[in-house]
Amino acid sequence: MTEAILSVRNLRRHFAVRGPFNRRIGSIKAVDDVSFDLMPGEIFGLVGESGCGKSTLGKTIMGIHRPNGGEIWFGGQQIDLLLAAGQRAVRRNLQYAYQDPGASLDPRWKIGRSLHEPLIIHTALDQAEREAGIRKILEAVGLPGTHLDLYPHEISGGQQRRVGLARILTLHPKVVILDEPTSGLDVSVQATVLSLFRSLRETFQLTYIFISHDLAVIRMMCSRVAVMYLGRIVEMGPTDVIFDRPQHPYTKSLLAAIPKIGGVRVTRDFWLRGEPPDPGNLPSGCRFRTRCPKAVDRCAREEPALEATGCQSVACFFPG
Amino acid sequence: MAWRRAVQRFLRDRAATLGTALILLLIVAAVFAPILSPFPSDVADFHTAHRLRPPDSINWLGTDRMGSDLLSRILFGARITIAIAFIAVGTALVVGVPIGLVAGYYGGWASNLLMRVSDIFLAVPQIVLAIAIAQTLGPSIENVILALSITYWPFWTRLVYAETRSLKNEVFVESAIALGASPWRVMVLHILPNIASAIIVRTSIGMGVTILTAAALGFLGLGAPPPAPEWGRMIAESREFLPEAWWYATAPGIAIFMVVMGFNLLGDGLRDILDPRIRRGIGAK
Amino acid sequence: MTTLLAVEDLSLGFATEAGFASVLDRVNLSIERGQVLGLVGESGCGKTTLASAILGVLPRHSVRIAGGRILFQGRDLLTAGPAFVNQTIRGRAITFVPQDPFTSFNPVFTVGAQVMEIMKWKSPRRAAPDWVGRLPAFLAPYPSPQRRSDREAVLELLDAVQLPRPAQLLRKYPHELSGGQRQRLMIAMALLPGPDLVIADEPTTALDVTIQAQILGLIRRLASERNVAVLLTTHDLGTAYEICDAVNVMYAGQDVESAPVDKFFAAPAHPYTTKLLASLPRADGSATGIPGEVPVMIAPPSGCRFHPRCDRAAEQCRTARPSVEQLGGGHWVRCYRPHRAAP
Amino acid sequence: MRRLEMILSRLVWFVPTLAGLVVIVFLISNVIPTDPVRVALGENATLAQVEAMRVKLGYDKPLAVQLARHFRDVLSGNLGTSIYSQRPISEDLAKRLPATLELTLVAIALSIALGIPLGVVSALKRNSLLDHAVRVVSVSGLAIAAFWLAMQLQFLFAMKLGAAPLNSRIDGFGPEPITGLFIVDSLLSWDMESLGSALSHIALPALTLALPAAATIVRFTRAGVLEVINSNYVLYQRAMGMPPGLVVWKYVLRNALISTVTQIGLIFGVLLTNAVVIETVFDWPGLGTFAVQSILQSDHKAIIGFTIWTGALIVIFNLLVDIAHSIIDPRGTR
Amino acid sequence: KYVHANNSGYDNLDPHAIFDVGRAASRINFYDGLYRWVDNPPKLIPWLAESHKSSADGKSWTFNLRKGVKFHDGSEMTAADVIYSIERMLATKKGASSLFMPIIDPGTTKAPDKYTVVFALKESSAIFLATVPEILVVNAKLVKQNEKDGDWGAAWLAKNVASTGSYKLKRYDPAIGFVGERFKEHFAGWGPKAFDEIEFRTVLETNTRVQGLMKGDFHGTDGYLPYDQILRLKQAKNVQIFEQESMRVFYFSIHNDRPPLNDVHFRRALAYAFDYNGFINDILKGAVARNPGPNPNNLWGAPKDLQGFTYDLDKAKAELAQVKQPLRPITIGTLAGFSETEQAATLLQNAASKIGVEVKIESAPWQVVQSRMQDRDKNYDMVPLWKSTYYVDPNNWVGELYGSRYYGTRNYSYNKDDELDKWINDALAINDEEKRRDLYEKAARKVTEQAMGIFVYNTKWYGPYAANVGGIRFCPIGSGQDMRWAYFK
Ligand SMILES: Nc1ncnc2c1ncn2[C@@H]1O[C@H](COP(=O)(O)OP(=O)(O)OP(=O)(O)O)[C@@H](O)[C@H]1O
Ligand SMILES: Nc1ncnc2c1ncn2[C@@H]1O[C@H](COP(=O)(O)OP(=O)(O)OP(=O)(O)O)[C@@H](O)[C@H]1O
Ligand SMILES: [Mg+2]
Ligand SMILES: [Mg+2]
Repeated sequence: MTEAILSVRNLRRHFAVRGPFNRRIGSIKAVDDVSFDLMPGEIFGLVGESGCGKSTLGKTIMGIHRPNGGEIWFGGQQIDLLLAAGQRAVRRNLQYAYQDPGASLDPRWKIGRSLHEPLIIHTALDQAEREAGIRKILEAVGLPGTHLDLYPHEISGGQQRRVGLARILTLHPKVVILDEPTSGLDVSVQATVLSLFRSLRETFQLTYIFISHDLAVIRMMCSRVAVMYLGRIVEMGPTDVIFDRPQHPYTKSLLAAIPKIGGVRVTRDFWLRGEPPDPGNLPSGCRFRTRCPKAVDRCAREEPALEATGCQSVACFFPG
Repeated sequence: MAWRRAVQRFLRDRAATLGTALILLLIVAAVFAPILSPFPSDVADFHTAHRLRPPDSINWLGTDRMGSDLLSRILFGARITIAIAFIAVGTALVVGVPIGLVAGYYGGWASNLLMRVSDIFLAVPQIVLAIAIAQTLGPSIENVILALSITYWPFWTRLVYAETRSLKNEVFVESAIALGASPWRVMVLHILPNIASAIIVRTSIGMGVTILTAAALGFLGLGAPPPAPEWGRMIAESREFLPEAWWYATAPGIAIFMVVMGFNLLGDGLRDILDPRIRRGIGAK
Repeated sequence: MTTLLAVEDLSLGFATEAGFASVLDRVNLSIERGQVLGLVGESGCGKTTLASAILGVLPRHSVRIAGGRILFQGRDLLTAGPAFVNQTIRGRAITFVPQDPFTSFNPVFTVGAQVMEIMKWKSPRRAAPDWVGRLPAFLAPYPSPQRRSDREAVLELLDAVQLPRPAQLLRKYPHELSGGQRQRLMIAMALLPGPDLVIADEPTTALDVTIQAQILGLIRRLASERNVAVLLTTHDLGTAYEICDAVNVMYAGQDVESAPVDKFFAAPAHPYTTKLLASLPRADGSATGIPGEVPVMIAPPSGCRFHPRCDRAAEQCRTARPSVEQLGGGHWVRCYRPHRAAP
Repeated sequence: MRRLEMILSRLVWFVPTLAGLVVIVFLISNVIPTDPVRVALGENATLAQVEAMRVKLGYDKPLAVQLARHFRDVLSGNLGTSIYSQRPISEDLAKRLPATLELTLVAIALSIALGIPLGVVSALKRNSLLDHAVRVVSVSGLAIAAFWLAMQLQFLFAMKLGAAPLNSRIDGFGPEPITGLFIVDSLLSWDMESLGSALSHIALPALTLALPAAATIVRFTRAGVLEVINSNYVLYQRAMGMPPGLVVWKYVLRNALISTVTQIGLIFGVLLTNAVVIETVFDWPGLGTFAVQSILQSDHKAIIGFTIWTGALIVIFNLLVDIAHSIIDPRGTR
Repeated sequence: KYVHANNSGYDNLDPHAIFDVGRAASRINFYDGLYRWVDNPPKLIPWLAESHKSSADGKSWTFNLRKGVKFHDGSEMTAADVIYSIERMLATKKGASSLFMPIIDPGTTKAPDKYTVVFALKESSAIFLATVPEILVVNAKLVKQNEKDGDWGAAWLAKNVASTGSYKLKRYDPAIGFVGERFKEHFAGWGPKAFDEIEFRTVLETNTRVQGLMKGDFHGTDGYLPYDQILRLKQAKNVQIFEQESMRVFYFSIHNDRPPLNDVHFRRALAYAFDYNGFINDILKGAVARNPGPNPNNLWGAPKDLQGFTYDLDKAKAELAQVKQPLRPITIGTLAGFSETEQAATLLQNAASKIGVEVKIESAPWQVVQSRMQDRDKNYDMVPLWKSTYYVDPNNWVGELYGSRYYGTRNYSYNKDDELDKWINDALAINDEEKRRDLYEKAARKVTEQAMGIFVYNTKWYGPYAANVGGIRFCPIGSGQDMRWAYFK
């Protein structure tokens, strides 16, 4: 078995909810005790409903948020303890593509300048060398060189996404965390963007963490997938296995909810009731029990741990 | 290209153009006061026999209580107004903006404390503190400028602090940090340019406010000492002649009005042009 | 079945800073009583504009209606008096479920107040005396018998949309509700006046899949129970497949194809429709996408607006827009060279 | 509950803010060059007397000690005696507070009554003649020097037309003091003569103060309405065929007012600023004239007292604004 | 009811705490002294005292009090009250007490009987009688009842009146003014039409006073309005203006003890650089009379043939050429709210700049200017101001302004001139008016010739009153605000 390029152990990230007087009146457990390994070259999918902590997980790995607990190992180095200088070196190899690429570009900078920036920060290349590098990347993501002189708001959403990617790829990172890279795109554009991700992975030998709430996209893109629910991974395993034989009731309901064109109409008898509880005020025990058809007393008392059964791990007392 | 479009938009904005025209008028008046004024020596020279003459073909705006030509005095007064507004606001900017930027970027208890202090400054009307300081130092233009700067910097600190805080949560700033950019780089190259428009807009309006405050100080007798042709002081002088010499108060009052109006219009126009929210709204396809 | 709503050759556009944007180009659409019609198209193709045009709430100062009719029960809403439309059609016969439940409630009033305000004016039981019309609207009284029966109807319907503890819910502010709850409320509010037609503008795009499934099921069930027609706009073909009886596809302000739902997915005729379906992600990893970009409405391509991106495009596609070609069984297409299902 | 906590936390901030204010003002006022003791003792004091008084008032102590003592006094509500008028400063301030309150409250009421409807109408009729007129007037309103406007109004209404009194607060001594607000008092004691006199006296200064304030309110209301009028919830109500007047004056307005209400807190500060000068012009016996007088007389303690009271006033007013804000906008604290 | 608009605030009613012209009305209408000044030229008439005797050495003064004089509370005024009053003045050391502190020691004033008071002066004082009207008598018993912490009733008397005076206090608000109600039992009796009530209201703004007078809201106001306003008032039908020559000398006080102002040539240069005619004839429209020396022209002690300075820049330059010390900018302090002082200062500033002397002008309220003037080091170089009448004697002018005994109290010139000092002290010690006149004339000449101040004019009093007011008795002391003689026609 190959060595994991990125390992996350019992990662925790809580946000304080503050009331008047700046008093801490609770916390949102956005990421709570999450562990997984990322293998080189794979596309690791992360799915879950909105607010379940996918972005927070990604950003905590990146060091944008400080973890409240746990460890992050990258290339044999524990990176959550690094100081600013060390982090910068890590960042060359670990990059984060924002959910909204338009917003991740400085609205007052031309595209070209934004693309130069990572090279200015991390390398000593001169203007011409940088320009050459950028044009190569730009070509790779399929953008005309004329776009370098435009402002972010002057190009379309799909193009902004490409620019965001180009900006990240200039540094030739090893791992890229793609946060909802296709949300808000029309299917026709989404299809082209997705194939771009694939070809870039080939070209640059990238490893992706692919965050999305769209199961169809995950299924198409990822080799392995983790399902998150309210800050926890409830099920993890190879994509085919998860999609064919989901073990956790939440995964099942997710799969049941996506319309399947040509298949039976799921809305006729969709069985999941209710909505996710308030993340600031989680139920005791298993977080899913308030909506789970299988829930019993034990689920309210104990929190099930993520346990491996074969290649698949599930956090449920009654899997299957 | 975007820049040229901004200029075009600016020229199309009637209010901003008018505002610029008024400010240019002020600057021209200040720079060329000795050439433009019909009686340049009247700034300090008196003709007691000609006092309180209504506007006529010689004294276009009439004469004051010492018989000096009001038009000449108002033109020279523009110099004082410019000096006060530009230096006071400039100093406050130079002090307030970096403080606000750094405090907003780093946060923490020190900047909280700083913000509290500026809150306290802002809790009292600027003019009250300014009066106290101006009185402390004695009336002179320099001291008015000093008083206004001392009381005005917290305003900028506040503004820049708040803008910086909110920008720090913007994705593009976060992404620059994630990219590994140094704090200095983020502050100067990403945050500052993005709050520049807010600062420019508020500066323009702040100029107007400062001119009004300075005039109020002059009015209360705390501004430039006589015979300086400071507009607020001229209005104060005119008070006792109000019923007989209507022109006496009218001329400096309108001068103040036009200049402040100029800065306000310019500020409004700039806001429409520079405010990224509005521009995004219109620029989006 | 009788035609409830028919849009005929509707063309309109907006005056913008950059020029005139022709957003709808001779669009046709018809809904029968009790039918759920899906209006499908990519972002910016004019779905919301069409829905707003039917509701008559396009921004008055910039919209330019170039031609066409909107017939509701035989009456042209474009020429009917605005007061008449406002009082008897809008909110009564035609109601509305907005796209974004998060911003469509007024944040500073309780949801109860907002529901009851709708009922005060739009309740089927409303019988306003003559003089009320002459008062300023915010002084108009709300007779308490009507209020009481309205309130009962509201509670009943909230129950029907599966909102737990409706009475408490009504006392809450919008921000205290989840997106799903808000959208259920919106649906309830759309049904309370007892409409003939509900226009639902992407009612589930802002919601998670599990919630989306619940809401779609709800719409479908209530529509058929109450025999209400629904015009549902969406860019998600899956959604359309789930609950629609028929689907109408738009591209860049032009209608391109319309078919009963089964035929639509089984035998799409227009090249755009087929490409759209092929763009859906599939487990095998093949999704083709459509190269090129959606045209700008200010200077749209002539003829069929899809022709720059169409691999079947011919010269005539560039010059004139194809007319409606009936393919039978309620299936029509606007294309010179449609895909024809193998007989 | 939330609201109560918000109010409490505001109240807690009150203390350090005022304490900071005390320090800043103390420092500023302590470097004033004129000798307060001399002023206090008047023309005839000998050097020995001056020294004695200096010791008695504590001006001989180091600044820090003076500051500490000053704190103690302020905490006990004692602002000291004015060295010029020889009366307790809190007494002087309390006497003058109602005048300023009455003036500023009337001005605020006036500016709201003027500003909000104009702002709404001007937003609804965007780019109409009325809208342009309102905008020109409101931009102008912010550019006029308050004292100059005051003088021009005096000139026109008091001197030329004789329609209003030139200045002061009332003819004679006014109604029996109950609240100190003449309008309220004369209503309470049903003294119509005083009421008329009070109203006619307050008209010009209140108008002078109200105009710039109304200009601000117009601008914010207009901007607020424009922002809200295109929001989804307004679109929704229109799509549901709700009466347009109702939508505007009930639903749009309340949202548009949120930013306006926040502004009113700032406006109050501006009003007090202008009041300092305008009270002087109109000889209005309020805190403003008191401040100008005491500052010109280098009356340290009076300046400190005034500043503390003004600061407190503004903080309290902002608290009220926050409460109003939390009522209009239930979405929790800012 | 008579309503008077006053140009300064009545923030204290204590007769022994205040002694300025602006607040004369509360002292003079509420309180009585042993004697009283009336009319112009001023006459001293018996008031609470009926007569007096002084010893040959001029040190012992015996006053015989009027009998049966009632306080407002009905009790009788006796010698004990007079003694309490003078002791109170000496103890509280405010107001007019500075006139008495140098010559009377506490506890030395005696009452041989109920109606006799004997003052024992430390030295002979020629001006004592002229200052006796300032010993205003308070109701000793009543004040003692209201004493707090040995404050001699200061807090109480600030807001209350305890006297025999012409009017009883009816209402008082420091921010507004006071209303007095006629004290019917006043010993001096009343004319048939005397006002039942007088109201003195603080109206700081000149325009308002003028406007109010023209509208009929006020019946009188102060008599030293800017002349432009007088001209305005003269047009009004319902206003009459009483014109009287006053004793209020406008001059520039000069700090004589500071280089280069300690050089007579420099001072003379400045004296030649003031445009007397422009100021008096153009700015003041000839409403005042040139007064070349320190003493008012209309008082004895002012040399009739005194030649003052004239506006002559050539002479000014010539004088300046003789100045040996280095020149420096001169600071003039002006009185905020008194625009005449500012105009005079700017006029001098303008001319001075023509002879090469830079002048800076600072404006401040009277209290601040005064407190600085009283400090030799903090004093301005020059201050234009008026010297008003506190008592009618040349000592009030040339004596107080240039006698070294008044350094820091009323002498702001800090001049050193032993000869002058001797003349002034001598004149205080003798009672022979002829000799005194001689001394004062010599002093006035010297002061003028040495340009120890720049003397400009003597004010005229233009008392503006409603046309229906009669019986105004103007006296330079009290400025025509002694209302007991006045009535509505
Ligand atoms: N900076 C923050 N401060 C406080 N709470 C936060 C912060 N960032 C995220 N949260 C909270 O943490 C939870 C997880 O948020 P996160 O953005 O990670 O979810 P997500 O799965 O990415 O959702 P989405 O699909 O909407 O992007 C949410 O409840 C969110 O409100
Ligand atoms: N008021 C308006 N002024 C100018 N252009 C407008 C206006 N409203 C809509 N448009 C333009 O009309 C086109 C269609 O917009 P519309 O909102 O109807 O699309 P949509 O199909 O609803 O898209 P989405 O799926 O994103 O909601 C867009 O190009 C839009 O920019
Ligand atoms: Mg996210
Ligand atoms: Mg839409």
